[in-house]
Amino acid sequence: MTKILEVTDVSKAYGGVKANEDISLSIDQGSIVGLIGPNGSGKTTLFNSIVGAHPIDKGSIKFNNEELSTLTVDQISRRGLLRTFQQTKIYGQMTCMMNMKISKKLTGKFSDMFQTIPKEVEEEAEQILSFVGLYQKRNLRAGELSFGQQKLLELAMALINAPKMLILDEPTAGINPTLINGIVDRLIKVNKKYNITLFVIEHNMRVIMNLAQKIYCMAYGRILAEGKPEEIKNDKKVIDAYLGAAH
Amino acid sequence: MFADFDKKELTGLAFLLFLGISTPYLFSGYRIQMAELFLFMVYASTWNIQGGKMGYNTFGNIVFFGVGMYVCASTQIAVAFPLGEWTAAGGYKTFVHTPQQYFLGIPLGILLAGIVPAIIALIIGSALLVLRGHYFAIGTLGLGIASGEFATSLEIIGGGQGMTVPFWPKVAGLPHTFLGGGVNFFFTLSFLLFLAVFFFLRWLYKTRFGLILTAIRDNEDKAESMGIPTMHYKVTGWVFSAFFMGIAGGIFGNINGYIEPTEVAFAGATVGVFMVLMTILGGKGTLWGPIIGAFIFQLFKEFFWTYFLGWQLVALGALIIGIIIFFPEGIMGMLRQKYPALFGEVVDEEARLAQVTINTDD
Amino acid sequence: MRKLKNVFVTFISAIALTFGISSANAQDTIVLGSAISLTGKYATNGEHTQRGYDLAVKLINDKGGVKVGGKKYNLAVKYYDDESNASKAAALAQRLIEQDGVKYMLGPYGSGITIAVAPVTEKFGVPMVEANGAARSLFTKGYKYLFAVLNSADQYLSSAVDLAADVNKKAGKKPSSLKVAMAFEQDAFSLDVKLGVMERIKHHGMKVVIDDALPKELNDMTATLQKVKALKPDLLIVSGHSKGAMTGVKQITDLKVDVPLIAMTHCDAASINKKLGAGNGDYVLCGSQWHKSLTYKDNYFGSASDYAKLFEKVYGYDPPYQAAESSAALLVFKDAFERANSLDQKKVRDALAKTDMMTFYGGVKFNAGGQNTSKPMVMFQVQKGENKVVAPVKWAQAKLIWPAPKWADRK
Amino acid sequence: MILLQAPFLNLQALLDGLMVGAIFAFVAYGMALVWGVMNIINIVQGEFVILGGYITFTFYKMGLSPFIGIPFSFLLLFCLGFLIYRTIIFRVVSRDMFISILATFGISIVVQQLMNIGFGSQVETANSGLGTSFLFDGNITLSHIKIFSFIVCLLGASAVIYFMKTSKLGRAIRATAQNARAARILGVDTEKVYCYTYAINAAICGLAGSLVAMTYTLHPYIGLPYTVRSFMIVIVAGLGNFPAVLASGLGLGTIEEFSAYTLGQEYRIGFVFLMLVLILVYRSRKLAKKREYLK
Repeated sequence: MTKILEVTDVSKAYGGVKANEDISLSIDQGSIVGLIGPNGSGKTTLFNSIVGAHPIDKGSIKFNNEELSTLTVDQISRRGLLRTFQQTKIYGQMTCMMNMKISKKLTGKFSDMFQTIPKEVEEEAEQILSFVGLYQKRNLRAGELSFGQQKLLELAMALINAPKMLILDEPTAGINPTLINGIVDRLIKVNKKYNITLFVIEHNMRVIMNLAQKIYCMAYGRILAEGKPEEIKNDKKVIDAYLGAAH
Repeated sequence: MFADFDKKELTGLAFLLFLGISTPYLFSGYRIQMAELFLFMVYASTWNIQGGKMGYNTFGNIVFFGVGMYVCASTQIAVAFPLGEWTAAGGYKTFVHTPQQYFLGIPLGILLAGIVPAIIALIIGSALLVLRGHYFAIGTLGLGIASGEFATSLEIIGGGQGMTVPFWPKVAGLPHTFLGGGVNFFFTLSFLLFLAVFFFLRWLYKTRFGLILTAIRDNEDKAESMGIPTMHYKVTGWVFSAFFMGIAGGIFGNINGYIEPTEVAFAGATVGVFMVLMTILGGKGTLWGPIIGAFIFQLFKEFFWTYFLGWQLVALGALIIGIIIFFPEGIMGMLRQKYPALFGEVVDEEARLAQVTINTDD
Repeated sequence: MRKLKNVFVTFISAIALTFGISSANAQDTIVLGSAISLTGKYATNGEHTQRGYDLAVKLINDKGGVKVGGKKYNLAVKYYDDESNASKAAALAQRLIEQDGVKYMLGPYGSGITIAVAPVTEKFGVPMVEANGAARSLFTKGYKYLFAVLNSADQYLSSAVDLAADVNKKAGKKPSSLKVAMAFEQDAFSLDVKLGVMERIKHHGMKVVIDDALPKELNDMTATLQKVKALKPDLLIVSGHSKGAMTGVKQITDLKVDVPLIAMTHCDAASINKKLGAGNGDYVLCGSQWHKSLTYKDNYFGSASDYAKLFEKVYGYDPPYQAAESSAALLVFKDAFERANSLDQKKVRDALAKTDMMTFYGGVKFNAGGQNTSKPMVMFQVQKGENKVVAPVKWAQAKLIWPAPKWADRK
Repeated sequence: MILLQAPFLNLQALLDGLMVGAIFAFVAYGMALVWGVMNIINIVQGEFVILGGYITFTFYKMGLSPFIGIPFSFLLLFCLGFLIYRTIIFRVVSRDMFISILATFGISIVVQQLMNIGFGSQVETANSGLGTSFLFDGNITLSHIKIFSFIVCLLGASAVIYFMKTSKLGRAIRATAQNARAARILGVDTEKVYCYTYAINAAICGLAGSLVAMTYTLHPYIGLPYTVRSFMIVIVAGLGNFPAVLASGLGLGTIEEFSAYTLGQEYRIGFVFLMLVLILVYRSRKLAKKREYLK
């Protein structure tokens, strides 16, 4: 199994607060990996470090054996490493269709900057929209979608960009339970059909357990435990961490 | 070319074409105002690239206008005479351009008037466009006024004295109004410039570039996280604006006949703000908004000048406040609220309300 | 939506009205056009100018109007407001000529704005007699249709330099040993004043110790004045329209700057002799186009002092020279019309070029550039709150008080 | 190099700089207040100053001592601010800041023109009649009116701080500045707070204006420089940090004065604007290293 993402000894502090301390983890090509941990354990900070939203204090992040920590957000995502946000970020003023069209990966050729978006992109967008189940909504202003629908749209936008790896920040948070199963299936399909490696922050244990093949658990900015779902499920430290967080 | 125009646009365009072509003959008395109108449509439309499409409210486009004006005039003069002597305070000598010199100067000047500001935009763009929101607005405001002050103390272009633009030449044997005389000539130029800008933007907004500008307005962070090098797009957009503003400046300089740093060239407090208001009145971020806005705004201005003599600026101020308070979305914005269908959006309530249905078997 | 409709209604009516302007060119009136500063930074001087025009128009019409081809015409002026803005002035001039069919123009207020208007009138071959654009560049561009009744800006303060040289020589000081401090606003007018001054300074071989440029938004010139205090020049020259004069004198008073001779422009427009209270403006030497104590005469307004009385009666204040020269402009036009004995622009233009007349405001005779050559500038000095002419000697009401007493010795 | 020829001028420049800087700082206070609390950039700031000046001037013109005018400038501007808020500003408070810029620009045009119509475009000044004192055998000149305005500004500034810290309204204002929604939940009538904030700002400008009228000269179009300097000062100092505002205000005054000596008067304004741009760019560049931007 080739490693697609390797994080070694990454630390990030905000002022005095150490959000991440000596985080090391590695993710296999084509796998689905979960990241759990109580609130404020530094999961999102880690994601931000990986996609270059802020510089890291020390350590290295390798994606396909290429150092990321010196690159900017857009460079990284052009390398095929994409993320979705906990609070959805979409182009609210535009229709879903346009959201999709824009998200189509840039070829980097200058001339393409000034070409009208070709028909096949439109068709591809329609396929993906129907795949996530937003087809009827394609001509709505994205800002008018419900939160859950926006999450789906964000997923769709990520898909049309054809990433190698996708980092999902709480894909099921704030989505009504009836949709959750649907989303899980979608994610599994994404992983299989589009062959995209997934790295998922998730609070919903049930979801993460039957989604991920491997799970990391964070607490207080450190990796607490890693392993297969069932190992994690019965890991003393993990349970303590959560209970500890509880009171 | 007109294939993909729909009825509304065609009628609009037809109207403008009619104005542009007929003015010199039917309302020759209004050529100046009409030329100004078309130029204002250019200012507003180009401002719209930043303020409307990209969401970067700039007060700095006036810089390109002013620079273009000075560059164009200076070139026109310099092809025939040393610039310094022409502008030298008092100017003891009298200079008259021969037709050859004049018509060499015009195209050259206008070309440079486009290129130089574009280069400037390229340089300052990468420095200023890191600013966001109102900081960008303030920064560009400062830039605009600073450049005016700078021009005031620049001797070679006449400093605070300003400089006059070469006259429409007298050609032996031809009546003074050959090519319809200077006024018609420059009126036609401004009209052509407007058409150029219109079709350029119409095309640009359809391309991926146009979409990405909108994306930057809606959510720049998202755009970056989707792999779009936003800075390149922002700067390029500004370069486009600068190019056309510069040319517009060059033409206006010739129409006005006299260039002065703070009131004519770098007139941030008048032209600089008007182009913004026109765009807002018409509707930010739309192709036709600035054009409609410019049209109505100019009419109001003319109206005030004529009937509130001495109080027109009070009226204008009131108008501005009114626009800002009651038309923040502009006319197009209101139409969009009323008839989303016109803008290719779904109106049928059912689809609006339809729940997302996910069937797990496909 | 209703709002929108209202907008459109207003805007339709706007069109209707805008197109509805008909040039007020009735059969027996000659309409002169003028874009003038009714608002903006020159508004006050613009008003003086307008009143000057109006007064003359009224008088001429009362005294039988203008006789052309045996027919009697009345004069009328169509005004627009240029907001003290050069580019607007140019646009309005075009509008007056093209839309309102104005055949003859009166000048706006201010050199900068006149410079903006002149190319337009020239382009359309419309004769313009202007009374408030003094910039020399106006007369060197070879304009054929521009005539100015006033002396060009470079003459405003040049005689002040001569005066300084002269009094110093009498006091046994070589002119070449004099130190001069200057502060000029960065605009068409003041820069020309500077030109003239520099010429005289070179001629006398004086030494310029301070040469400051004043900003357009001027309300503090402490820095300049402090330098003056430090370098103790024999002559201080300030030119920055009314605000230059006002700010200058105000802060000279506050900082108690002692200079033997201070020369300025626009003293009377800023009426520094009154506004600063108890003789604070005293001993300042001012260049002026005209003064009511001059002994010029014509058979319309009578003598200069008669004009002053009349103006006082109508508008309730002493006429500044801006008003006087404006009135003179109309006398010139009338004279030209009658000599041309035609309303053809070309003929009138030629008649104007041949003008050689005397008015209450002074002689008027144009050189090739359209500049009035037969009238000198006068210098007056503020003495005990009164503007007293001190030069040229021919009209002097009082002797120049020099050197100005030190602030320490004033009470 | 004049400053070297006459070393005393350095001290002189410093003093003059501080004097004028105090007024800038005071005006900037108002702007910082409005900006911080209501998230509005008040372009009409400078016009308020000038209007305040004209009110004082009117008293002087009626033959009274201009000092009588000071409280009136303060009060009348307070009322005006109140009025303008109730009629216009309250509509743009919640909107995008750019809207507020344009709206207040519109107001400033109206105010300018009305001043022009009301007081004429002539340059005016209210002569305080205070004397002048000389230090170091006349090498240093201090006109008393400048000293007076300097002191008034400092007092006014500290009064504002004190008011903010102690009074009920002051606390409400600070709360709103921190987090308007929270304040609203806690029962603060934010509408009222906004209204008074704006009125107070106007009053501050009025007071400053009356000092300008006595120390410098007035005409209807001299407002903008004051507005822009306030920008400058607030941006350098950052919002809500009143001591810093004072400091950068005095700093700006001094720098300007020196630039006027060395570069020359005419670069004064341009210089300020240039600094504005440079500072903005510099700061955002610094943040850009952290991959953040000015907020």
